[in-house]
Amino acid sequence: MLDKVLFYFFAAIAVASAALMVTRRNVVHSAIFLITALLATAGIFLQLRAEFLFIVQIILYVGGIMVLFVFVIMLVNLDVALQQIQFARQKWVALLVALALAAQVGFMFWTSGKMAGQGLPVLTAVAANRLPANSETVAHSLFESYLLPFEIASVLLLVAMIGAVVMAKKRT
Amino acid sequence: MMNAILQATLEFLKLYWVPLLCGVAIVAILPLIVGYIVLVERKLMADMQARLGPMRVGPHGLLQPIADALKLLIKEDIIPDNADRLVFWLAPVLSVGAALLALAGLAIGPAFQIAQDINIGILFVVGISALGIFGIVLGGWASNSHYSLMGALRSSAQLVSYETAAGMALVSALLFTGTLNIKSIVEAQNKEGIWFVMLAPVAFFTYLVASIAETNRAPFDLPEAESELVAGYMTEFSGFRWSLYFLAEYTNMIVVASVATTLFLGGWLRPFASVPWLNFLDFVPTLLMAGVGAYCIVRAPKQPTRVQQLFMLAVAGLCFVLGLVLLVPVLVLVAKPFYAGIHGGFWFIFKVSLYIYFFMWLRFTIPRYRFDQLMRLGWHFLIPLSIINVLLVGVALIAGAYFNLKGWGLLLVTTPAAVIALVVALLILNAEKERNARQNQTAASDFYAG
Amino acid sequence: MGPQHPSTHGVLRVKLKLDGERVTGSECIIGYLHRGVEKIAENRTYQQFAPYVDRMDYVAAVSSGLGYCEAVEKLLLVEAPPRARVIRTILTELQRIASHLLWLGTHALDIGALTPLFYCFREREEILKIFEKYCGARLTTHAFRIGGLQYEAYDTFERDVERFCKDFESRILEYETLLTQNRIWIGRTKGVGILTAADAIAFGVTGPVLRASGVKWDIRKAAPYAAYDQYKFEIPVGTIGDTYDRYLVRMEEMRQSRLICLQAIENIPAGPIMAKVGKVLKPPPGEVYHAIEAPKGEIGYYIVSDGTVMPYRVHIRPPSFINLQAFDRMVRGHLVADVVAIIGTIDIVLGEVDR
Amino acid sequence: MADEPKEPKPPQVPTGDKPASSTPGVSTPAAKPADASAPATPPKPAAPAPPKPPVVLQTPLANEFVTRFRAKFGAALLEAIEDRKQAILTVERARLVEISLHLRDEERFDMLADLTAVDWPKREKRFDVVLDLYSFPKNERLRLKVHAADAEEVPSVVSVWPTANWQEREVFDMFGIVFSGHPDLKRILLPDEWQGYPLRKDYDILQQDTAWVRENLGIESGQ
Repeated sequence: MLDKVLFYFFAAIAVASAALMVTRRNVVHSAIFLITALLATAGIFLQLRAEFLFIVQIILYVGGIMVLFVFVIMLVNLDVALQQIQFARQKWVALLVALALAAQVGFMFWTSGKMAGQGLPVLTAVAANRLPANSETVAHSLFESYLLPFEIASVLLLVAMIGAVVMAKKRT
Repeated sequence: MMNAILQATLEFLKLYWVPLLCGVAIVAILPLIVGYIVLVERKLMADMQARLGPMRVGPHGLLQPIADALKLLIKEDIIPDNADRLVFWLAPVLSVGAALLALAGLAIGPAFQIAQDINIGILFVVGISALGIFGIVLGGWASNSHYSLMGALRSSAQLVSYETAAGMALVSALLFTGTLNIKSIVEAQNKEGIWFVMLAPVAFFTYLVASIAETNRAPFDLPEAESELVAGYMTEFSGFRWSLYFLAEYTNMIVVASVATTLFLGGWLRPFASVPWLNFLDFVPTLLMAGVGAYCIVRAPKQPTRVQQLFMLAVAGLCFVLGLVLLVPVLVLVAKPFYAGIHGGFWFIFKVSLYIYFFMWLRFTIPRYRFDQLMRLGWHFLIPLSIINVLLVGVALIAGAYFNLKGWGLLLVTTPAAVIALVVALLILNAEKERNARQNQTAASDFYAG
Repeated sequence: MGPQHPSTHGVLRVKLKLDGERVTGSECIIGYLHRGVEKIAENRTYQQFAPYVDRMDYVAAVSSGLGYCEAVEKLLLVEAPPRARVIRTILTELQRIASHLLWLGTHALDIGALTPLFYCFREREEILKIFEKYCGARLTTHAFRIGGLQYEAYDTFERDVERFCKDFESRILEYETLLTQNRIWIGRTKGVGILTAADAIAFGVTGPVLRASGVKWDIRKAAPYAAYDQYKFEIPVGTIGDTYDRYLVRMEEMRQSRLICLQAIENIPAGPIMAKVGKVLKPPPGEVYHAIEAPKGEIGYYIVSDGTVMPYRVHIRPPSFINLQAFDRMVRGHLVADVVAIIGTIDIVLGEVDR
Repeated sequence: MADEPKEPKPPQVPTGDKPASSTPGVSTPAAKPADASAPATPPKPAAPAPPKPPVVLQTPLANEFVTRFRAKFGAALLEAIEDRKQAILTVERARLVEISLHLRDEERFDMLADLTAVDWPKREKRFDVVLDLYSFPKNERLRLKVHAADAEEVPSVVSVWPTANWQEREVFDMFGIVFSGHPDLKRILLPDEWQGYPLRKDYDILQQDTAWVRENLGIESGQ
């Protein structure tokens, strides 16, 4: 019972802040709402007993990327950003894409209703103590079964970082 | 719908009423604790500067924190015009919230831990305290004065760059424990019989420096003290709002100190916990308390007014009661199970206060870094050193496992690792000197990357 | 940085031209504390003007007083008796230590070290007590009179000065342990605000700032006045003339001053403390320029007398005013954080800059 | 000038109509006359007479430095006197910069200690611009004097000694003497819009810039 309530609570916050984020005129407000959206998704991870993902989501997204976002917002002088009209001219194209997306999601819900099982498939999380400690499982899968992709990804990231530094160096 | 929520809360309460209670207790007591930490800091500072410090409010200024708190509550709360109200209100709350939340993950004693057995313990604490940055940046931005914005950006740049160094230092300590769960970390140190500070001294040193920078204190308290930034991001906040930031800073200090104690100084373990013939150390807490009580009694008659004498006697009484409480589990067998909780708590608090004492000691003696020196120290010295240290500790561990050394035996392997790390540190330092000499310091260096 | 700034040692407004964090140019706007001392001098008799001299450099009042009295004595072709000259030397050297202590405390505070300030003020308090016992005032003492001294040295004068000098040695070591070897202090001061010897002379800079740039010149040795020719002491000299050298030079100067005081107390000659100078002073017409070594540099008095009771013209050459000119040269290319350290290292007192 | 102990001064018979001061210069410190019975108020000399009435202490300077200087500049050197053992050269205004360069390079007077001015309203060339020079190698001081009338410009020596910059600005601020060739000649101590030059003798000490006071402080008058 508790899981259901928690899930709905976090989901509501996530959706609301996502909507608010898009509609805000003030850039910093939308950044704050983005942070709340990310925290809400972290909450959902926690509710599903995936605490490693929960903390990684917080450290990575909120603690890392969002700080960068806010930095950039601060450094770029804000009043210029405010004057530009928020919504680009292709309003209609955006509406079309949104409708298509909504149709697809609706279809997905509709068919899942058909399958065995009842209505909205809300995963009821397994009680914490029976789950294997998930940092270990994540570590095992990451470094044992998928070691090679992990290494490739890290090299890729390294290259991206060096590229960024080189580009920055030229400018100063 | 309504009864679903009602039922859910009932279920929630049944399951988690103990940590909830501890949480409420901590949040209630913390401002008082922080107040007295500030008092101790002012007294220490005065003592080191050949003066007396606050003496007027209560005997020896003991009631000063309460007076400060009241003053801050009553003080007029100014909001700069056309400041962003929402963010102006949110920023300090975010800062304090992050700090208090991080406190939840910590274990004061074996029994006393709010988030009981989350197995990402240390990571949880570090991750949540990283949220504090938003409090600072948004605070700086909301008071929309150019100077506080600059101060906010500088302090957050400092926080971000020193977090990496702190993270890497923790990683090299975690190599020994093999798990993130706080309780098992301390058990590992107990089983090994040796604290990790001996095994990874360089990691402890980098963590120490990084944590000072992370809480914006001592030689790194640049944003507030910078002469033209006046008080950095805190300038526009006044009254209670400002004290929230203050509370966040000191809670961060406690959080950082307790992470260091849990990971490096053996959490709530009595020094040489597993060495049987050193058990007389159990009496140290009681003797300490008795000593403090006796000192209060000696000082009591000297107090100017009657009420202050009574107050001093009350403090003395409190110390004696504490001494007794610490004595009972050691002697009386029936109270054995409480032994771990009470003594553990004492030793933990003792180590945390030693760590904080060192923070304060630094603050009074050494001058302040310039911002670019500070960033250069962070990026050019601390981060490479801590990364290399992680490698070296890893290699040491493999060697240790190979020769299957245990406990103190591990020292044979980790000390050479530490020595190599120091050599590397020196290499980095004089590489730094040559680069400076070549550059003769006039090249513009990018401040945010350092 | 506006006039009401915590670390500009008084009412000094500095306009900084910045390129990002770096200072490319600076302009000092002064005059906030201008009291027109020189105009007042033309309407006061010689004795009446003496207290004004203390109000200019209120941190080193005794030495500016000594400069003025000796200048007028030169005008009158009068010589203060030996006993007066020795006591004057002791008090001026104590004032030099006090002025350097105040400089050290505020300079360290600007750069962030909180404790030295209190240590320095503890010693400075001892010196001010001696001044108070001698002439009743602590800061603007007006201790000397034209022709000698007003007050006889109080009976425990030698013992007080000796006690102070005895334990001052260990106190200087205390400051040195706190600062000299401190890596952060060195980081903040080494190579900051460099002034080459040629620039120093070109800008007419004098005192510790000049000596730190490597020019070995001290009026106490070049043109000994009062009783300086009777004592042995060294003149500390720096090498590259950065903030760290100036710090070392001033610390060494405090030690030398202490030695002078110790030598002086041994034999304070007996005899009168006042030369034969009448109540009304009418110096023969003419002019004189007399300069002495104040803690901040050469303070010079150019007095023109037309034979009447009041001086016709008194011009004071203030060391801080002229040293401040070198500020623009020293601050170029440094960061905003260094500006505070550079203002501190020139050791200016705005009362003297604005007169 | 090293103050060697005072040797008795040859009393110089004062010319001019003023009674000499009754007792000769001081011979030993103790024997100073009780009160300096200098003439009460020296009568203002007539215009053509040398600016200051000759007094027992000012003797014409005749050492080899002056002869060398006279050989080089001749007419430019108007007067060389020694007052209380301090050498004073009065030079011609126009050639001040040339003389300063010479003094700094050949005679090695490498520091300008002080630059100030004195106002003698009675004389037609009312201002004395006074430069105090000091030479580190020779450990000697020298005072240069230049006479300037009210509206006349004095060539600025900032090119020779940069320290003169602020000092000339202060003299301009206080006396109104314009220094030609000065990088940015404007008031240094007084507010920029201040009228009048305070240190002039005709500027009464109580007089103030009433316009400035009324406008800034909004009161009629400061007194």
